[in-house]
Amino acid sequence: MSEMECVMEIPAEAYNPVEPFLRMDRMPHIWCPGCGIGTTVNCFVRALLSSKANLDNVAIVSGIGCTGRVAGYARLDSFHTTHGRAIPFATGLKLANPKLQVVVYSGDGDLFAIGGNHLIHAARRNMDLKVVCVNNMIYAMTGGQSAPTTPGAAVTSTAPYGVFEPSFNLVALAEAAGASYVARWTTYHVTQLARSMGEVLAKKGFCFIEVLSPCPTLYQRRNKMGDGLETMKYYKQASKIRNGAPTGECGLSKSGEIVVGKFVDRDRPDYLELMRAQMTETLGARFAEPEVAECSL
Amino acid sequence: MSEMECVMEIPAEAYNPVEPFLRMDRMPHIWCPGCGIGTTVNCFVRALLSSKANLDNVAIVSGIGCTGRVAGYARLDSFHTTHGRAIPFATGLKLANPKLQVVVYSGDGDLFAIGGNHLIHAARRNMDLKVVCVNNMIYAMTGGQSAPTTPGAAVTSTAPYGVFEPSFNLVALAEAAGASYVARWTTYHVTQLARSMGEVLAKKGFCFIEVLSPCPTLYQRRNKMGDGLETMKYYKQASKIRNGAPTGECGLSKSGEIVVGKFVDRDRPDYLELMRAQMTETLGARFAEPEVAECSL
Amino acid sequence: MQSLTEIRIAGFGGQGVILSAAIIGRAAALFQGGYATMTQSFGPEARGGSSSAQVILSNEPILYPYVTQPDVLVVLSQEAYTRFTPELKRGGILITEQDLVRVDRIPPGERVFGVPATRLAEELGRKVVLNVVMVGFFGAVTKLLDAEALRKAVADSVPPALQKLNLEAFDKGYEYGICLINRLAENGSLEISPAILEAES
Amino acid sequence: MQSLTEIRIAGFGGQGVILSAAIIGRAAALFQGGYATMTQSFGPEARGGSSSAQVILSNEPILYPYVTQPDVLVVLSQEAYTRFTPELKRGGILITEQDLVRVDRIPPGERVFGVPATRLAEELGRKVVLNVVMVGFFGAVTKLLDAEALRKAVADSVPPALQKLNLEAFDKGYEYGICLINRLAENGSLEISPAILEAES
Amino acid sequence: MHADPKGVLTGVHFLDGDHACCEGALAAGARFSAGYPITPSTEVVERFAARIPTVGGIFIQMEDELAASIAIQGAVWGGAKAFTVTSGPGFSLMMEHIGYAAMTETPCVFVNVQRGGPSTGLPTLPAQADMMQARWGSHGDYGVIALTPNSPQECFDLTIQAFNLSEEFRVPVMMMLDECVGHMTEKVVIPEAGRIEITPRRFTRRPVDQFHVFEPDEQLVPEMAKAGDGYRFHITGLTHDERGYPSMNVEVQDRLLRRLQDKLKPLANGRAIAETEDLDDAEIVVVSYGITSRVAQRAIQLARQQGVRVGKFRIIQAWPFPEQRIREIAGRIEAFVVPEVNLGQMVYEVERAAAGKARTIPVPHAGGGVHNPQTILDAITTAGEERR
Amino acid sequence: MHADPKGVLTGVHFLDGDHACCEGALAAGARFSAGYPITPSTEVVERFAARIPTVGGIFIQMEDELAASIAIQGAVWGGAKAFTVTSGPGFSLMMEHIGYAAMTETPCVFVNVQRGGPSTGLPTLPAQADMMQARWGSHGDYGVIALTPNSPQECFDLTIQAFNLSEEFRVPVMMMLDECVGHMTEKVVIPEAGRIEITPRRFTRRPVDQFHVFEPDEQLVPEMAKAGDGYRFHITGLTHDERGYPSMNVEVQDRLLRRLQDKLKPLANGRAIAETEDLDDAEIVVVSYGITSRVAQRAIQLARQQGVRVGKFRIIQAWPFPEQRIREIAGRIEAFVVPEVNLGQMVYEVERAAAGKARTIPVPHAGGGVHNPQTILDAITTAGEERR
Amino acid sequence: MAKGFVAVTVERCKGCGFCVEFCPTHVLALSSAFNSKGYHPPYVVAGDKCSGCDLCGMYCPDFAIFGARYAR
Amino acid sequence: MAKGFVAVTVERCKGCGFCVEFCPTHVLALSSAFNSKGYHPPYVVAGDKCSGCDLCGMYCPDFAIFGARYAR
Ligand SMILES: Cc1ncc(C[n+]2csc(CCOP(=O)(O)OP(=O)(O)O)c2C)c(N)n1
Ligand SMILES: Cc1ncc(C[n+]2csc(CCOP(=O)(O)OP(=O)(O)O)c2C)c(N)n1
Ligand code: SF4
Ligand code: SF4
Ligand code: SF4
Ligand code: SF4
Ligand code: SF4
Ligand code: SF4
Ligand SMILES: [Mg+2]
Ligand SMILES: [Mg+2]
Repeated sequence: MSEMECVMEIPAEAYNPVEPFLRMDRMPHIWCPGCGIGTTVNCFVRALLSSKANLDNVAIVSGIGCTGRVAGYARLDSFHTTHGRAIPFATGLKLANPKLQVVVYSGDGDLFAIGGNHLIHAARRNMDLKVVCVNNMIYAMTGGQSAPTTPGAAVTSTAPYGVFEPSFNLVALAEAAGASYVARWTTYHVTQLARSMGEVLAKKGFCFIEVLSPCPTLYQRRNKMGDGLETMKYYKQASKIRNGAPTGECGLSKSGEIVVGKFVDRDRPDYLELMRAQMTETLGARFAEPEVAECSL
Repeated sequence: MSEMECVMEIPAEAYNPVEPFLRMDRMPHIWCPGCGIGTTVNCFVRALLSSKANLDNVAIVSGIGCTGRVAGYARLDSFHTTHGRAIPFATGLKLANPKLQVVVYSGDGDLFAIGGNHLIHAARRNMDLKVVCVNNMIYAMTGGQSAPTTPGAAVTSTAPYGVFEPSFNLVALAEAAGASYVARWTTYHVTQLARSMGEVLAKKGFCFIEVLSPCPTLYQRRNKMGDGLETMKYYKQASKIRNGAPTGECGLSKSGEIVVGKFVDRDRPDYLELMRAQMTETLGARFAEPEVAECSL
Repeated sequence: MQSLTEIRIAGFGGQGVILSAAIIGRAAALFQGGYATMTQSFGPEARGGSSSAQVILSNEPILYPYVTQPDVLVVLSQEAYTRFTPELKRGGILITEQDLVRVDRIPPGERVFGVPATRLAEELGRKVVLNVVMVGFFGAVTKLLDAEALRKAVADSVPPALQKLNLEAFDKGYEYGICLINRLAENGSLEISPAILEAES
Repeated sequence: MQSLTEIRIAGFGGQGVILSAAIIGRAAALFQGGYATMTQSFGPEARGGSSSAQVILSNEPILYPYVTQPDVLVVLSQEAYTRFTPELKRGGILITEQDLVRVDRIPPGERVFGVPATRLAEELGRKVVLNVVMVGFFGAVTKLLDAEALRKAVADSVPPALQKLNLEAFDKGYEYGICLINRLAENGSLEISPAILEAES
Repeated sequence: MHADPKGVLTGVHFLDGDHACCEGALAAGARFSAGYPITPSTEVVERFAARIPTVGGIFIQMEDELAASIAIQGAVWGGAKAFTVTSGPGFSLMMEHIGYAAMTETPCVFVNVQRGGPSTGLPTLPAQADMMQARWGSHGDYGVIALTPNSPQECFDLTIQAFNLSEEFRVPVMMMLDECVGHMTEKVVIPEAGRIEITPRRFTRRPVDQFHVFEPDEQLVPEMAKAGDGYRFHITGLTHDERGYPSMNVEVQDRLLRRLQDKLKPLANGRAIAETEDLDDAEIVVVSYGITSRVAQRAIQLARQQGVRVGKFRIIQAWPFPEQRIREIAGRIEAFVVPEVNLGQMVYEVERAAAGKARTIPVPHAGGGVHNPQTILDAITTAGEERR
Repeated sequence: MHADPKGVLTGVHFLDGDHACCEGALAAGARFSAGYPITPSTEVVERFAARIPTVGGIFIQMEDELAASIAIQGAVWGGAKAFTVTSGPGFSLMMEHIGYAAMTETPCVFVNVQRGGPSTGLPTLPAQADMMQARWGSHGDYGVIALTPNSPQECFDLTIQAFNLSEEFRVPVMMMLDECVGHMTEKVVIPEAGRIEITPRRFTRRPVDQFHVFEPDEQLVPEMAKAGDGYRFHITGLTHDERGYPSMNVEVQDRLLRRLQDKLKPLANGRAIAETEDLDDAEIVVVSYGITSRVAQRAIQLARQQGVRVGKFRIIQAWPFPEQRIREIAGRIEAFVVPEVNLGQMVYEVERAAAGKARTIPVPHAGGGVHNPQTILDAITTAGEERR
Repeated sequence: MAKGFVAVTVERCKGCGFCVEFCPTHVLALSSAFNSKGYHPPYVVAGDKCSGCDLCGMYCPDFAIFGARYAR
Repeated sequence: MAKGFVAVTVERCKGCGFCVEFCPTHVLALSSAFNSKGYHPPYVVAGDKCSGCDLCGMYCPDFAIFGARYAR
């Protein structure tokens, strides 16, 4: 088959708008057929495009996992860190070089199991980080073990008789910890997701976006929930958009309703603003603006 | 001065009711004059007394810190673990030997800084642990550094120009994570605290009690808030008892109102109940009751 | 003197490649008194995508655990075919899922056997047993192990509920293999001509 | 040949024991061209309670950093007195906060000097400078270091705003020490009789 | 004592090393495991999660390795035999709690299926580069036991031994698999429960008032108690006296740390577990362990065929290191050849023990695979030629 | 390059080792520190927190040591010179990220003020028992640099050197203080900025399309870039090629790991930092470091007075271990005497390097204090008498 | 005539069907043929209906398809 | 006559004053004398008012005081 077979004529100069944002020399990526991670990347790229941000100043930080591989495919300054530690790494990166727009892109297990403490503390500090959590409700990279997001009764490789632990409501936890912006979408909601991503790129402070995404290989199939496409159809049919819904009422289950939307959007001074305010109040003129990034020159 | 000087006659058989519960051979304890930790221990002992529990089946687990030393003074099976890990240790202890009543007794830094992740996950699982958090708003044992509970503008040894990070609202976080019982008292509220402690000893599931306690040596004095006694008077004057108050509205500040009371008391099946239910549903008769503690005999 | 037979089975995730290798290894190690070592190749941690398993059969304990030059190569996908045929031992046996693999060139001195394992499995109503069909076919055309040992291994490798189905699958593949062998024997050679390949795919 | 002088200062938290030791060390190391090593004793991690600091003074670099047998022992609490006097070197000097320490037995061959440091500090309106009063007194009765070096060290050790107060405190302690020495010299000896102790406490 | 049949899957199986390790734990009496998934070790706990609900016990997946490595210790003090399982990055996170187990003399087993490192490295490929970490990875002085199986059968057998040793010496025991052994499937024979020897926990029988939780016996190992039995004991990671009470006394520290070290002496000397061949006439001895010992075996066969007088010393117990035996062998041979799937770790110990009496020739491999037998053979033959 | 005066507190001070270490970091150009309090190291960051707001930089107290040890690496890739500070238990928690720094060649400094261990141990008392952990504590093969000051002045001087070495070799550098040195107050002279040599980060000047983030130069060390400069580079803890792309290729693994090891060779050999005395006529050489080197010095003086021909080898750079020099010395002396405040750690390296040419006599101390000079003296004199 | 066009990079496709399912104007269908990796890529069945909205591109997890409007 | 009594273990007291402050019937006062650790322990100024409620005991962080009712 030819590389670009098509019955309609395609302008010579036409190209896929995501390509300039990706390390095309690393394609094909490792993600499975019907995996939703790539779809979220499309939305992220569209958000970057519309934000008109200077991409040289956008850094992306991931932990470990299938989602954690996003950093490696994004043609940005990109950091594939250790499992669960994307947020503290991003914290250092942001504080050392505040001009950077720092995006944390990782999985539900990475951010809420091993990384849960860092997430709530970064939210408490209102650190200026934009966190995208691809929630496939499973530890995918390691072969389908339970995550703190896996809904009750689902079967996983470490819960062969069905998960019985209650799962986290990620949006409620993020809000309680202090996040300034909290939203949830699914990979079906590509336009809304892209818009949300655009909003957080324009907002200061700790922002959190949860994206439900299919993992046909290790979650849906093992639970007889079909492939990626069937999952997308389920998302379409089960989702209710309720912007501003109380996050406490937005818990998820295996096959029930999925409340999506923007739940929280509040203005709080971010970490660096708080620091400047306190330091100038107590130190006055003696306070010196951090010039961290220059120090090593 | 004589050991028991007193103008009134004291029955020969009279003794301090806390003594049987303490390792008197370790007295005097290390706590400073006016430290509130000892006061919380009195309340805990009164709660044990009234609970009529068989003390051989009560275990106490602490992390590291001034509060962490409580385990070492309690004449119970007691475990002084590592910093931040009292809860996962207690989880193993409880699951291996469910007849035990496992109490976790530790400080705000231990439970919410380094130990924050374990706390929210144990709450999510509704693990049957009774957590007493002595919140002196500081890292005391190490010499008065900021804790995630230190209120804004307070001076600490790591925030010499005043804390600017927002602090956690412990009761709100515990509730959002899934705790079955959430209360807050101060060391002034000895009777209420003892009652709360009694209630959690009678309740199944993850219970959380925050106790505000003076650390004159490293918090109050450095912040010109006087000694232990002055702090107790402040607690008395600034506290409002509001049982059932929405935890989200119970944040604390350096010298403002202190909302105290029982905020959450809900019934959810605990971890072991959930496990039995799920396993019997999927395995039926094949499910074998855990006999963990016997296995090593 | 130690005799070693190296086998590689490769395809994509979901085809049950690992199980088929396990059945062969189990047959040799548990039901035919020999030695077998099975290893798998993993992609980046544990993705879907391609999948490959190796078995070494021997009459003595096996020391070096990896397959370097397979005597038998079983491929269930075009990708696997392209990737692994170059390492097939001269004079080795290549077995293909003929509906999924187009054999473009016959490697010199190699014998090639094709089977429509997926189709045969579908005839049994359960596409998933294509791997066991493949094991049956493997048994018939390689004659490396007794059919009985393999059947025992199949039964031993699947949950009781699925034993009947899988044994049928095994037999179907085995019989298909026997017929093919005979047909080839008749037309005088075990080398298959491209023509036949075309015909079959 | 190396000459070593070991000094221990002990009391309870909040008395500024560490600072007083630091001033003495700083005076020797920075303002008198000698060598000084100061160490502290910590309780379980860092509690309030008791507090003790050690300084070694020498004319050469100091190798072994710890005080084993103090030549001078300064005690600001009864607890410290009870705990540390036994290790005082024979013929050493014992300095006490005489309102807080009751010297029950005069160790043979030791010289004891008492000063109401807290009271003197309170006279200056700031109880907290009792430690600097003590340093002044120490300077006067031990003559180990020049008053000037000590005064420089005091100024160097406190925030500018508090320099005046602390220098006054130093002088007050120093003068009290000089007077005491002279009085003792008059009554013919540097040994203080219990009587005097009583009188002063 | 014999194994409890409940946990013993008697029969002949075709298992990979990870699964065999899990069966070993069950046979040894482990009824509690807390884990956190990580390639290539997860299969151990996945199998445990599937098996334990019908055997009668607990598997809990914790929120991270810090939690898993301390939860098992809580379980042990609750009376369980317990273990956790991990690989490189997770093993690094468990270091603080390995020290806690050593300090509190908590018998437990840490399974580390070694993968390519450092850091995230090569998650699905083999290495043997955590050997020194197993000995030195936690702060302060302490002793551990580490075992290195080279087949699924040994994964089963040595896991039982790991639990037994942990009970006998009250130390954390490391099962140091490598990815190759962990993911290799072979025949595994599981005997009847009655033919499996188990070391029961030595629970004290003393009356409450006569029991001191860290009072050593003549083997320098204290008797144990579990929570709920009325002893009201105290456990701490602080330096502690025989009663378990914290102490800041230098003599107490000295007494405690030396005992923790000395109680393992028997293993460093006479009892060191190893497997040897053809040492009598050997001029060259190949020292290896884990999967490498099998590859090396192949090379040794070939070398012998070429007439090289080469012997084999297979380390099975890596820690305590079999110092005495290596030193003694060094006296009568020319050289040690030490292949490992790392850039040189156990070879340092061999070199130290050899004390110059025999040359030590490292044959490093950076990981992601195993040696080519030829590489080891070459090292053997050149060593032979270079003979002084 | 010279130090930036902003951070240099020129003058003569009376400081403890912890504070001097902080001043060294500021002089070296560190403008970012992430920490988590732990006795006896907290004073370092407490001082940094007080100083940095007026110098121009960031101190952040993280939620734990895992966060602190990775936050500094984010800061480094943002362009900062950064460090973190801890003690035993926290050091154990940092192990995974020390491996990450080694794998990603992130220049940074880890200060570990050693206290009595293992586990919580003796939090306020000295030890030197994390020396092997500093080398081997993280999983997989990697190399580090470790320095051991013996006075507050050296805490200042060597901290600057630690930052310089981390930039030159792009490895994590460990400042291994002990509680005694960290809490000991002495005179510290801080020169003018113009007289302090600083190694600037080697930022690439290549055009974007010609830069490969892990392409080594002739010293085997790659040039660096920082986020925001338009290079769009990728960093991963996975095994990676010169472009920083993950690879599962065994050759890539071999090339990368050997380079990470080989780039430090110059320090293992010629450039090893140490301090020696009286080696020419020495029959016995005392090898020591940190506070113990001062106590040992006292013992050496006394021994010399008694006419024992004893020399001194003070390890300043513990890792890479000065193997070459010890081996070379071993050839001409009778015995090494190795006192350490641990039960035997660096002495293993001395013994290995000595390769039997000289005896090695450990003088262990379990921690909580330092040796009595007499103990070391006795070891020296008996070693003298036992002379073969 | 179509307002937009859609282009498929066949070899990158993994046949998930997202593009086909969610194309608002049903321009696409999965072909029965395999690409070299054995997947069924989409092909255009109703090109004239293509609005160039690029929803297919936003859904495609393998960056194998995109749509655009004709520059007019 | 008093319903209850209060007992002080003087050497354990650290003089925080909690017991004095929070005794509902003002039975106690801090003595001006020091104990051997240099703290001012409480002493009974109005023993007849003691109800034996043991609030002092519940407040005392140093387990140095307790109250109880006379068994009648
Ligand atoms: C310290 C550590 N522990 C465990 C692992 C193994 N591990 C890698 S990814 C992962 C979880 C991935 O789950 P998630 O974050 O949800 O990402 P997904 O693969 O589902 O996108 C785990 C446990 C690791 N790499 N490091
Ligand atoms: C891994 C580790 N990190 C740090 C420390 C040092 N440390 C001991 S206690 C403590 C904090 C104590 O604060 P908190 O929990 O509030 O107890 P408190 O002393 O205030 O009662 C810290 C940081 C440690 N012991 N272990
Ligand atoms: S395993 Fe799941 S998450 Fe990972 S790539 Fe495949 S489908 Fe996506
Ligand atoms: S330091 Fe504070 S918390 Fe610790 S004992 Fe003293 S007063 Fe209590
Ligand atoms: S561009 Fe829009 S209309 Fe055209 S094919 Fe894609 S989704 Fe359909
Ligand atoms: S969405 Fe992409 S991968 Fe899926 S079928 Fe369409 S082109 Fe192929
Ligand atoms: S028992 Fe009650 S009344 Fe009596 S002294 Fe104590 S607090 Fe006062
Ligand atoms: S409460 Fe206790 S410590 Fe405080 S003054 Fe009263 S008796 Fe003394
Ligand atoms: Mg996930
Ligand atoms: Mg606290």
